[in-house]
This record gives sequence, structure tokens and C-alpha cells, in this order.
Amino acid sequence: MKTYVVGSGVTKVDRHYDKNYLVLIDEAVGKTLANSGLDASDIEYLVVSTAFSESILNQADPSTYIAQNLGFRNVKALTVSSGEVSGAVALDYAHALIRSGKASRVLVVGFEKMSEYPSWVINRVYAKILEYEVEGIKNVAPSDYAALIMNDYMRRYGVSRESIIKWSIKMHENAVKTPHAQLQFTISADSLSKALRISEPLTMLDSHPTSDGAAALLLVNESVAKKAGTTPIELVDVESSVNLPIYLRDDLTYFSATAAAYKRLSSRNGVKLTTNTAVNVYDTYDIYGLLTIEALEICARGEAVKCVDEMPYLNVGGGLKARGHPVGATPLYQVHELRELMSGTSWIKYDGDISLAHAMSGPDNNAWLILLRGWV
Amino acid sequence: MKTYVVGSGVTKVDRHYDKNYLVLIDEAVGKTLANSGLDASDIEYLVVSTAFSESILNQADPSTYIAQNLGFRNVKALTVSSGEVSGAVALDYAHALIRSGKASRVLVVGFEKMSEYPSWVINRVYAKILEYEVEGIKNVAPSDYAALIMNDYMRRYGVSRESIIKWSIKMHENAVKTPHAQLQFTISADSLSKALRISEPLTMLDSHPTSDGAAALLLVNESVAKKAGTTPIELVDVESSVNLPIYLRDDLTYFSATAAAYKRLSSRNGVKLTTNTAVNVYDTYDIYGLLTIEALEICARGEAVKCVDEMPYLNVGGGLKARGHPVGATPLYQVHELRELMSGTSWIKYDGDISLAHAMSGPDNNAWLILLRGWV
Amino acid sequence: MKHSISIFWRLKDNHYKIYVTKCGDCGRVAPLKRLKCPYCGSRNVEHIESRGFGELINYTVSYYRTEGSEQYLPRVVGLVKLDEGPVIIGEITDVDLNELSIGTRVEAVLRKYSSEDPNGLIYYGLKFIPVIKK
Amino acid sequence: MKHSISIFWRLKDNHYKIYVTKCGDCGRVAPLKRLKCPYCGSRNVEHIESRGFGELINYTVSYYRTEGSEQYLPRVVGLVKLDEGPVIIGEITDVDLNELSIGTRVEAVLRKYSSEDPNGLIYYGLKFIPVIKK
Ligand SMILES: [Zn+2]
Ligand SMILES: [Zn+2]
Repeated sequence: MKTYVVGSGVTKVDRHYDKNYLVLIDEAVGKTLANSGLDASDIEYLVVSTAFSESILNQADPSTYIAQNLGFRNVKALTVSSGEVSGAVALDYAHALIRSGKASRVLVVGFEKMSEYPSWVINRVYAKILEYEVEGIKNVAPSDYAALIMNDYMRRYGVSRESIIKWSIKMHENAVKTPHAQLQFTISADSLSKALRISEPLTMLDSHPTSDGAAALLLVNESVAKKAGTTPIELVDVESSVNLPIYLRDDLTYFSATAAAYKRLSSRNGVKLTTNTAVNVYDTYDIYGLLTIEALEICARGEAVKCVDEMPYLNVGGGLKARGHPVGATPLYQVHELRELMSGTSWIKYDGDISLAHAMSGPDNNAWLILLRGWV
Repeated sequence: MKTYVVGSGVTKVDRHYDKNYLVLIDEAVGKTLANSGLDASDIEYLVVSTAFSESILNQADPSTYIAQNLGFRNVKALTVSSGEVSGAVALDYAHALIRSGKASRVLVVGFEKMSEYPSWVINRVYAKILEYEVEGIKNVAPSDYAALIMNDYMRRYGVSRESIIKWSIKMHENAVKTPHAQLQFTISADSLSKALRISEPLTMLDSHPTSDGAAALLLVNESVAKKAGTTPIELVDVESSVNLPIYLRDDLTYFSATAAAYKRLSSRNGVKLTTNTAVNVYDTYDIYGLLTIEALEICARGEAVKCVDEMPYLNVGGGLKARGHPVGATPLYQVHELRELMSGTSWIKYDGDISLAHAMSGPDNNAWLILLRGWV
Repeated sequence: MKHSISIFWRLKDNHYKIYVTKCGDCGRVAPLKRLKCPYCGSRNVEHIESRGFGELINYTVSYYRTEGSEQYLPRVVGLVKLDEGPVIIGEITDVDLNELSIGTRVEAVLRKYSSEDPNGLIYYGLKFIPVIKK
Repeated sequence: MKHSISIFWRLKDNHYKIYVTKCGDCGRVAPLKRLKCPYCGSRNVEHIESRGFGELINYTVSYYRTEGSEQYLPRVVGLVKLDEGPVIIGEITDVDLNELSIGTRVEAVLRKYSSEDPNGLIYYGLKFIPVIKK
């Protein structure tokens, strides 16, 4: 059975000091149901995605409390928590539920509250995406790896530090046009020298901000989709792969998990990405965005910096860099942005029939791809 | 497509101070693959279940590091973390994957390491299953609710404190016959007066211990199952429901989420549980075990204490009470024990054709049921 | 235990005060300021401040030890049926265990919930004490 | 940051010493004592203790701040190619940033990883320093 997205809604990505996760989710769910024509009582499954609820909010299985507080009765509720790919996993689960006929209306909800504690507390939480017994215990930070990878990329391909920041500049330009984006201002390469250093040569300008947010997607089967008020988008397929840890890789500049997942997805579905395909990739750091579009075979290796200018539908919401990275919700924001693009409600017109969301935990440690297609 | 369990393996439930989660999982997975005839490289999906890895082990998405360390290459790896029902959710996900045709060989792995910190630290972690903003922040403990429920049950049905402990006595008797059980000794009602109090009238004798453990189940589709070396068990269906918080319930002694899930599961599959059906239920506290067999309509309300004597296949592994409760793995231990029972390798002979595992987070906050059937 | 300052600040109406959510649709009442009626899911709800008086309807003497809680054990945790109707979970404090029983009238007072180790912030919130007879 | 005593104790071979896992099947080497070869999944592996010498092949000067880390910033985090073959991630310490470069010879030494706030346990483990020229 085919799976369709018939509703989606997001909150503005921000530091929402005045709202708890339930309020954010209520807003995202309200928008999602409103534009789908369905009601809370129609929902069979509530699939919740969060990366750090347990650490930050002291809340195991928030799905139970979301159901209790937001009036979902007789729903099957559960929580998926799989690091930075949580949202992609939640979509895969929902896809399997619909496709198997186990459910016909699944609400996927993602959220994160990264601003509940000051950065030095949250940084420790975020570092849990790395392997604690090897990396975390030594205080190795996710940004340290991004810096090492950036070093290798610049060295191997003779790419300059200044050209890498082009990625972030583009993301901020896209964010300015995206109402739900967090960083709605432009930046320039001139600011690079004054930018706060994180892990040299990486600066704040290269990195995602600290973000709160919630996003929801309503997935249904074909018969429900046909009755929906809005034009559905098909969630065609999900694919993923795991990479070796950084220190075991022969080439730091090749995201081989993303590449392997793409090869399988591409051949199984007979699709090929080009610079004109809408893609929404994980630019946790700008260098990761560049390596991802190379691993997805959109650009030749070492050429991504040039490629960025030729990709009108690259991270139209501003990417993790400028839309922000409310971790457990990020893949749902990505799909929401692609849905807007494909249904003609984005700030830019798109004629393609497919689009792709990419999520990964750390530097390609675990990479996931979600393939979408317009209603045909 | 139907789903079959063709392999399972568990570690002894214990305080494994000398083993990390990877070593425990390696042992459980080794046993699972050994009796299934399949190899690690045959696995398409690695679905990992843990409740508290993020809090206790500082490890988000352990699935990535399990794949990296245990030699799973080209696998799709992900982590489900949904409080005390994590393992049941992982099985539901796997069931959907097989049934949808998205995968034909899924390895489900559950684990928990509750003994990494002293009890006063772990108690705080375990309390995250309650709603932090309402209950956790006030230091309300999971055992406090069990005590309130026990009070109401005794009062309402005139059940004595001494008769409730019959549940735990039976669990310890079953554990003695179960090699992987944690508490392999018998107890008597006499010990009740001297038992360490937790939340009066609840004592240590009424409660699950602190447990480490790992369990794995190999789920496959019919064509793979037919080639398996061992007799497969069918994973027929999964059902669940969410209850109101305790303080909003009109009747604390009725587990209405478990009851609602059972009614749906029962009518959809045309099955009815009796005192002669093998069931493996969540006796986080003995009172919860009693209320569960009433909600499952095996015993009349207020009669469970008498019923226990008439149920030869009740928690044959000793239940959470005596087998132990390595939280993220517990539902997988339950299904493993049912598989042993149905395939004739348990300590007791079983002639029934169906069996049921029940898991829940807290006092019926979120309840899940898994229906199994013998190979026909 | 360390709590988030912003979480604690946001929750002040539910831990420094007691509110009751009354549903305009099904008519039922529930404790705390809630977005929706937990019984019927309606958003048509009214928030009424409770006077903080009620009756203890069930309780436990709890020895569940968590970091930093040792000095406060045992604690009494119970269900209080507020005069406004709903039942709330809370701690009963400043009480002689021999004088406590089901049916005891209680009232809400501000007390210490917990503190950071060893010299950190102190978190306050409402607990219940037996109503002092005049 | 607080670590589990039992976790730290179990990890002593990977943080107080450096071991290399050599695969009997594919022949590749990987750092740390491992159950299996991470390249081919084989269990046919041998654990060899490294002499702790190697070459810095990539590094970053890190300002990533976590609770309790302020006094140690910036830190140098880098990849060290051990003389026995595999690459390991670690901290380079006791070093003048101006004298550090790719290719610097380094050796493992025991140093402080972190400590509990404010007077708690101190956790030790291996870091790297430039090899002192004789
Ligand atoms: Zn209502
Ligand atoms: Zn090998």
C-alpha cells in the first residue's frame, strides 16, 4: 500500500523559553490536522520522535504524555529516539505501518527543546550522539570531527576556507524567505574572521544554532489520501546505512553511508538526483552539507562548493544552518519544506516530480534518506 | 505477509558489573543467530530497544555503535526508546517492516544496564517514566503509585496484604526453574514483615529488582521462516492503548489501557485468553501483575489472587519480579520465554496454540500486547 | 537534582499555585492548567485557581531513595481530592504519621521540593499539611 | 561530569593503555580492544598492546565548552596514527600551539580527563604529548 503525506505543520524554530514541548507540539499538530481535514480522533498511531527528551526534559516516552495532554484517546503512542536521525526513523516506522496495512492514519510528531539549559550543559547532551565509551568519555565534541573533516577536505581538494562558507551564506538567504526559520538574516564571508571559533577552523558561521521546535506530519494510505482536502505527496521509500567510526575511515571526505543508501534507493526506485532536484540535507556544519551533495552524486567530489550555486532547490528552508536544528524534529521540518515546495506553497516554484530528505547522526555515522514524489 | 520468530537468545539477567552493553548484546545475538541458521550479514534491519541508554550510558542511538562494534555492515540500524514499553514498540516496528515487505530479516535487540550506578542515582533515572512536569519534579516515585493502587485494591475487594504476596512467591518458584532468571531462590509470606519497605505497604518482595541484560529476536517473513533450522513461532499481532494519568482515573484498580488493547486484539484475531493460556505480563510490582490478569479478562475483578494458582503458564520465566527487569529488553525476554514454551524447550510442557506478552510503562500509562501463535 | 530554570519558571502556575481545568464541553474538572480537557480533548476549557484545600483520599509512606533525598525520608505521598473536585498527587508534610489517615483535611503550603548538591539552587513548590484546627 | 565507576573500571584497558585489534581474517588493524574486527566482522582477532607512539595526522583547536571544561580550553583534539598502524582519536596536551603541526611525533601519557564538580572524583586517561627530543 502506498503512503501519502496529507498534512504537515511546524512551529517557528527558535529559543522558545516561554513554551514547553506540549505547547509547541499542540501548535504543530493543530496546523497539520487543520490542513488535512482530519481530526485528532481519527489518528490511529502517534509516532513521536525526539533525540534528547530523556536527558533534557527528564522525560522517557513523551508520547504517553503527549497523548494524555493533547486529547488523543485510544491511540497507539510510542517514542522513537535514535540520535540525530530520530525523525527519519519515525517516518520509516510510519511508512511501514501504512504500507503493511497495520494503520491507515499515522501522525508523526517530532520535537526538541535544546534551549532549556545553557550551552555548556546542552553541549554535553548533544555530544551523546558520539560513542561515549570511546569519544564522549574523552570529551571529543561533534564539532571537533567536523573540523578534522574540513581540514582534510581543504587539503585534498585545494578548497579554500572562504569558499566553504558559501554554503552558509546560501542557507541564510533561504532562511530569510522561510517564515519558520530561526536565523532570518544574511551573512557574508567578511564576518568569517570575526566569527566565534568552535573547533578551528570551524566557527559559529559554519554550525547549526541551538534550536527548539516541533513539527508534525500526517501519513495516510491511498484511500484516505484521495479524500484529503489538500494535494497529497507520496512518501515513496526510506533507505539508510551505517558508516565506520571516523578514526577507522580511509577517507574522511567521503560520506560512504549516505552514498551506499543513495545507491540502493536510486536503483530500487529508478531515480537520479541532479542539481535541479529539490534536496534537503543535513548541514549540521557547512562542510557536511558539501560532502552530502557529493555523496548523493549531485556534484563531483571536491566540486561541491561550485555546485551550490547551481542548485536552486537546495535546502530551501535554510538547512540546519539557518532554519535551525531542533534535533528530533529536524527531518520532519525537512519533509514539511519539501511538501510545501512540491505543493506550490513555498517561496520558490518547483517543477520536479521527486525530492529527497537526508538525515544523519554525527558525521555520516548513520545516514537516512527519504524519497518523496508528487501526486500523480 | 506473516511474521515469524525464528531465533531468540538472552543473557542471564543479573548485575553484570564486568560487562558492557556490547558484550551482553554480542552474547544474546550470538545465541539468536546460532539457533536460526542465519548470519549477521543476512540481517537487513537492526532494531534496537533501550529505555535509558541516553541517561545511564550517555549514549544516544546505541544502534549505530552496536552495528559498528558487532560487525553489522550495510544494515539499517535504529533505536527505539519508549520507556518501559520500548521492547514491545521495537517488535511492532519489526512486525510492520516484515508485513509491509520492506524487510524480510529483522534483528530486534533489547538491552539495559541498570547497575552502572548506585540505586539512588538509578532510581531518579527510572522515575523518568512518569510525567516530569507533574510527577517527577515533585519526586513522586513509580513505586508510590503501586502502593496507592495496592491500597485501593485491598480496600475495594477486601484482599489481604499477605495474599498479594502469593504472586511474588509464584514468580520466584518459576525463576528457580529458569536458567536466565535473576532471582533464583524461593520466598515465603513469612518474610513479608521483615522485607525492606519501598512505598508502604509495598516492600522489596513486591517489586522487580535492578537488572542488566540483553535479549535478541530474529523476525523473518514466511519464505525465510520455511528454510529456518528451528520451528518458527508466528508473531501474529501487536495492539496498544494509552491510559489517563493515575490521578484522573475514577478507579485505580482497573488497567483500562491494557483492557482496551486486549478487547481490540481479541476481537480482531478471534482469540480469548483463559487460565490455561501462556501469558507473560508486566509485574513491575505484584499488584500490577494481578490487575493485568484481571484486565486481560482471565480472572474476574478482585479475584486475581485466587486465579494465580490456576494459571500454570503465567510468567513461566519468573516475571519482572524474579526473572528481573532489564527495562529495554524485558518484552524481548518475555517473547523469548514464550517461544521456548511453544517450541517445547521450556521447563514446562505447553499444549496451547497461542500465547501473549504484555508490557506497560508505569501503572498502565501505556500498555502493549503481543500475540504469538505456534507454527501451523 | 538540577532542574532547568526555564522549565521551573514556566511551571510556576502548576507548582506555586493550584489551578483546576474545567471543561466547557463534558463538564469534568482536572487538576493543573491544561491546554485541553484530558477526558474529552476539548480546547473549550476554563482555568480556575483552587483555594488549596482538600481531603486526603489515599497515601503511602515512601522510602524510595534518590540522590539528595536521604535526609527527607520517609515522605508521605498521596492523592488529595480538592474541594473544587479534582484529585491531585502531592506530598503531605509536617505531619505525625500516627495522626494521618484517609479523610484527613489538608491544605497547600509552599515548601522545598529539592536542592542542588551541595550548595546550589533550592526549588520550591506546593505540598500539603493537615489543616490546623482552630 | 560524573561517570559511572563500573564503566570507567571496565574501560581501563582502553583509556589507561592503548591496545590494537588485529584481524586474523582480513589482516586489518583497528584501535582499542574489540570483540570483533570492525572491517569484516570477524571474531578471529588478536589484541596487541601499543607502545603509545605515533604521528599527529590531523587536529583541531577546540573551544567546545561543556560543564567543567572551561578551565581546560582551548583543547587540541586530533587523530594520531600509531606506529602499530591504526588511527586513534585523542587529546594532545602540554603543547605550544605554535609548535604543533601535522606530522608531529607524539606519545601517550596519563592525564586528567575530567572531574566531578566541585570536589568529586577525578577521572584519568591517556592523552598525547609531543615526543621530547633528546
Ligand atoms: Zn471535556
Ligand atoms: Zn577483519
